[in-house]
Amino acid sequence: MAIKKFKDKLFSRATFRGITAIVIFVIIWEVGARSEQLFGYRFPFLGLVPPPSDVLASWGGLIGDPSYWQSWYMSFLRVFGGFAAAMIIGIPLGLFMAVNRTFYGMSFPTFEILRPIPPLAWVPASIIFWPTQELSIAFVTFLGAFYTIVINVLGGARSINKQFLQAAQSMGASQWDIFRRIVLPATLPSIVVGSAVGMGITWEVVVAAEMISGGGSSGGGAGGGLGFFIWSSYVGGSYEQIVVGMISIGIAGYFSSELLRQLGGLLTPWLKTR
Amino acid sequence: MSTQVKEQSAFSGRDVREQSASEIVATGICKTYGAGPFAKDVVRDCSFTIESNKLTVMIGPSGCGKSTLIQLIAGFETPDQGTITMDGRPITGPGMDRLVLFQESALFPWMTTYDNIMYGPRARGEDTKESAELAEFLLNKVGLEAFRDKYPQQLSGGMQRRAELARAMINKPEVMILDEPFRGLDNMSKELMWEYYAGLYEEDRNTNFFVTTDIDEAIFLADRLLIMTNLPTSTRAVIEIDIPRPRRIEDVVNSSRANEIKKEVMTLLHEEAMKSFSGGSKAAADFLDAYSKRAG
Amino acid sequence: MSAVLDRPATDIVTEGAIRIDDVVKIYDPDGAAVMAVDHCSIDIPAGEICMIVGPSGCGKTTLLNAIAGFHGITSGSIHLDGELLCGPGQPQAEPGSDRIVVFQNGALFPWKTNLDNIAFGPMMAGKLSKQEIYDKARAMMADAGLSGTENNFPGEVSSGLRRRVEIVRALMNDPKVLLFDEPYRALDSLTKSVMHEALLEIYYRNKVTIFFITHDLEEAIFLGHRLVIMSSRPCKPKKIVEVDIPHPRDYSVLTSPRFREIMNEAKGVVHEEAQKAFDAGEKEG
Amino acid sequence: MSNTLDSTAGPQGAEVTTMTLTMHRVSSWLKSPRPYLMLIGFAAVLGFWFLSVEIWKLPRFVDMPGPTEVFSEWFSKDPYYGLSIYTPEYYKHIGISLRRIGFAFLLATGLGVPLGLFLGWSKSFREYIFPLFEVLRPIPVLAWVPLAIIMFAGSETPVIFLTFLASFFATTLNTMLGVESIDESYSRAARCLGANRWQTFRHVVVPGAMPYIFTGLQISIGVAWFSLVAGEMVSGQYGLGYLINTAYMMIEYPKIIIGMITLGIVGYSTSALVRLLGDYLMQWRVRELALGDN
Repeated sequence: MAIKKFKDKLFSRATFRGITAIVIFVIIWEVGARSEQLFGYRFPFLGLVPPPSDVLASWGGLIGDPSYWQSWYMSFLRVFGGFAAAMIIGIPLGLFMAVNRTFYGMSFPTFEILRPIPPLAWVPASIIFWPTQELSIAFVTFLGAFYTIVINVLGGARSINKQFLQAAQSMGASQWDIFRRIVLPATLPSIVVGSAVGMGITWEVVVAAEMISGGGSSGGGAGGGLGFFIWSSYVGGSYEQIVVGMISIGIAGYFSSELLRQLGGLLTPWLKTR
Repeated sequence: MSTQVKEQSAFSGRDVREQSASEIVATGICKTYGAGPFAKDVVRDCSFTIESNKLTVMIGPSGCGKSTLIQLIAGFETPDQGTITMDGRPITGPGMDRLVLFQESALFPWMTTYDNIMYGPRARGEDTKESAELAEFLLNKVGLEAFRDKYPQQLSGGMQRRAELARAMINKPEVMILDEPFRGLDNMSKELMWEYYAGLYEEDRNTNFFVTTDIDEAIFLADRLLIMTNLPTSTRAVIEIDIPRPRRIEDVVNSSRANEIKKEVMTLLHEEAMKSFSGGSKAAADFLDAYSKRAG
Repeated sequence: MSAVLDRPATDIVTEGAIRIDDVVKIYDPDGAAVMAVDHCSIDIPAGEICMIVGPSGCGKTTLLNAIAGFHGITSGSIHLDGELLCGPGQPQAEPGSDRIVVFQNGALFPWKTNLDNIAFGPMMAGKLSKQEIYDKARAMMADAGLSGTENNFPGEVSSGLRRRVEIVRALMNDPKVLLFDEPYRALDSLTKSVMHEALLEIYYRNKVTIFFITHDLEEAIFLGHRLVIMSSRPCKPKKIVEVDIPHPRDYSVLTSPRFREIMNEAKGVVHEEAQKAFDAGEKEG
Repeated sequence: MSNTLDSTAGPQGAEVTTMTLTMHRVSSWLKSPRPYLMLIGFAAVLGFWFLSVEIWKLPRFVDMPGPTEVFSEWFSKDPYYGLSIYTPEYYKHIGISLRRIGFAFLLATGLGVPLGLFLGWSKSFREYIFPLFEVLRPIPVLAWVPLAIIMFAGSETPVIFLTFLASFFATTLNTMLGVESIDESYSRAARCLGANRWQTFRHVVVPGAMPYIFTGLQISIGVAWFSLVAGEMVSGQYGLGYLINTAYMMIEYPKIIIGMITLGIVGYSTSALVRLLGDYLMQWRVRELALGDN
């Protein structure tokens, strides 16, 4: 049954149309990028971009290159490090803000004032503060996911159906039991949503931080990563590798989100029954 | 009336005589929400008694303070004035002795049917063999044994309500409070639920307090019927419903006694609508509209 | 009492007769064919209030959607005043302002005021001037006791009032048929009873054919000329009950002996189907 | 649909004027503990900053600029590092950042909203375009930086392009979701009432998607600032991101903090502006929500 469904989906009209559009996109890109060779006239914008065939060739060459995979590894390490820190600090903080009115009143306005400052604006301050560059990247990465996670946890916990709490209370549940068995599972879906969004932001921040700290003024030394890979390709003039880097980050980001979605699905089995 | 019953109640496994006197008395309660220009009297000088071992049904126009009264009796909120006592002791907060079944199903969506039923005992640290057995027994009782590992979302409306009844009964409450529990069910499932619930009640005749806006539901279920006024709410009339138990839908529907009561209740509610029209309630405006057309 | 004599509606109204002939609807979502409507034939004379009674999710709405033109039928045909709506050669009817649906959860546009909602149909048709349309809309609102709520948004008024606005919005277009899809389901029973009278009131003034889906037997008998009781899934007429209580009706009808008799007659059949659905534990539609 | 107390409060609510309503809100806010807790919160953060940097001189904090240093610079008529609310340079940075944001945001809205509407409305259009959209979306906007510099001449266009790109994805996606979220019965009702396809689009699809569009625009303005700062830090002249980055390189640390705080204020104001515009265009929602509020 499941296989049949998958097959149906694979050969459906929608899949065909999607693939058609992507193929057309790639062809336009290829033709546009080679426009100078083909027509003797350089198309605006596209004419300056490396063609997909060259990108693919360049990628083929990189597959066997350990330093390319080292970049993957470094970025993943930073993303998951920063993300894990954001979860570990953000979830309890969000829950505590939701449960304790006094703490909420004190911390939420401050939180709301700091939130509009884009995480990347923290980069220089972070570099000054943290002893190593690695730590400063980690801090900015953490910040990226942190706000989203806290806001989602807080929103989820505050919108719990009051009747759930009252029902539990009238059955003699203790405060701790209500927290553990009602508040926590009721907030879980928003935690999952918050982390998925947070994961996307984390990738954005890591790439940027790697580019700024690696390629910017601070003199490199942050030790690679896919963002640095792109930047050094740009500085080194190998434009195909820029696109390879972009696609690699896209793939990496997609898989991290997918991983999170699957994990979230396992944690919230009751949502699937809807 | 049930004090003579000697044998144990089949489903709660509890001696019926134990709970002989759980009476709730509300005296002169007032409750206002909001402040300043938004202050709104919801309950004003309201007194009534929920007699022990009887099924008391409260009926009133929708949007009147019935849900507020439930919050007060359950102890989730406190009245601004007046007292509510249970067996003479004032009610100060939520307690195990009074259990509330809510308007929309409040089954925890993240727990299976069985876990939902077991919630009460587990929350109190009574995750014992006896509780588990009782849970199984109740699952059977409400006909959900095949659905014990399903989540609430996978159950039909009627099944959800039955699961919720079981979740309440396992805690052996002295008083069961039901806030329009069958609202939102389609009429056919609703009638089946009436018979079902009446059957459960007739088995051990606990003190039950049932709030509704449905006249037929009220008359079919009630031993005593409290008719409430529109906002601000107080008790308008009390009618003893003397239709013999056990009741069946067909019997009650066809009885002339039920029809008489229905006419009486409709008249009272109509008057309420007329009175509160100047209060500006939209629901009341609807009433007035229709009733005045009927009269003219 | 003769059923024909007691229908003041039918001898005045000449438009809006619906003929549902041997209609079958099969859904095919995941390769598993589900029959929603099974060889269903109903003949509704012009100006009749025809109540379609059956448990939730039995496929009544499928029938309604086919008449309205929201989706097609697999076989059979539906005619309106002898004209083919859908059938051989035309699997799906074209939605039009001669058949207007009043939806289960209400479909007043929340972003338009009550008055703009009511004026919507004629404005789209563009046959009258804006002034004429709004004058007519105001007059109709006044008739239905809706004066004073013209500039409110639907979200600001009570749910009972919203339902009335929706019916007036439909009547603005002089439809031949009104299709009701359990419109009072979400209302509590006291408000509901008020709405029934309001609906009859409007009906006595604008006699149109009414195709009304419900699972509430009391509602069905109180409103209808005729009850078509459906079997649960696939949907098929199981029993037709004539309601020979004379119109105009008011609430005293509910406690009349004849009402009880009809109730008992219908109840057995309905109960059986409801029990089936109850035991099967089907999710409600 | 519940007929609880809140929803019946309609008629009385209408009689209360906006003025008394605001007055009441303000006075009840002042009576609640909230403003005082808020002040305690602010004081705690500022106090910690002040104490750790300027009094206790904690190990890692010494390098950081302290609050007195920052604020005296910010409000000084003769700033030591040449940047305060009295210098035209400060407003030039703000102005240029705002101009970039405004341009990119308008462009993204102008293209993203119609595209999103069509994606949600036409199934075949969605089937063609959406997969391509989904393939491009996981690539972080900032990974486009070098490519943008290659593709667009000058230093201004790449920054605007990046900002646009981030906004564009957020706006389009939310608009599409908005159209998909519209209850089918609304468009069915419109067709029943004789509206043709175009009229349905105009009277149902557009207003129905409005709440989601504005949620999208809120997100969009947020990510626009996010990528603008990154873009300005990497390339470009002037702008708040550029200010922060150059201040770091020139070791003019107080300017970093001034830049950050300014970014926060300006960023918050722009998103408040979008929210106000949304409220203005969606009166029906504001009035519905107001009923449940009092």
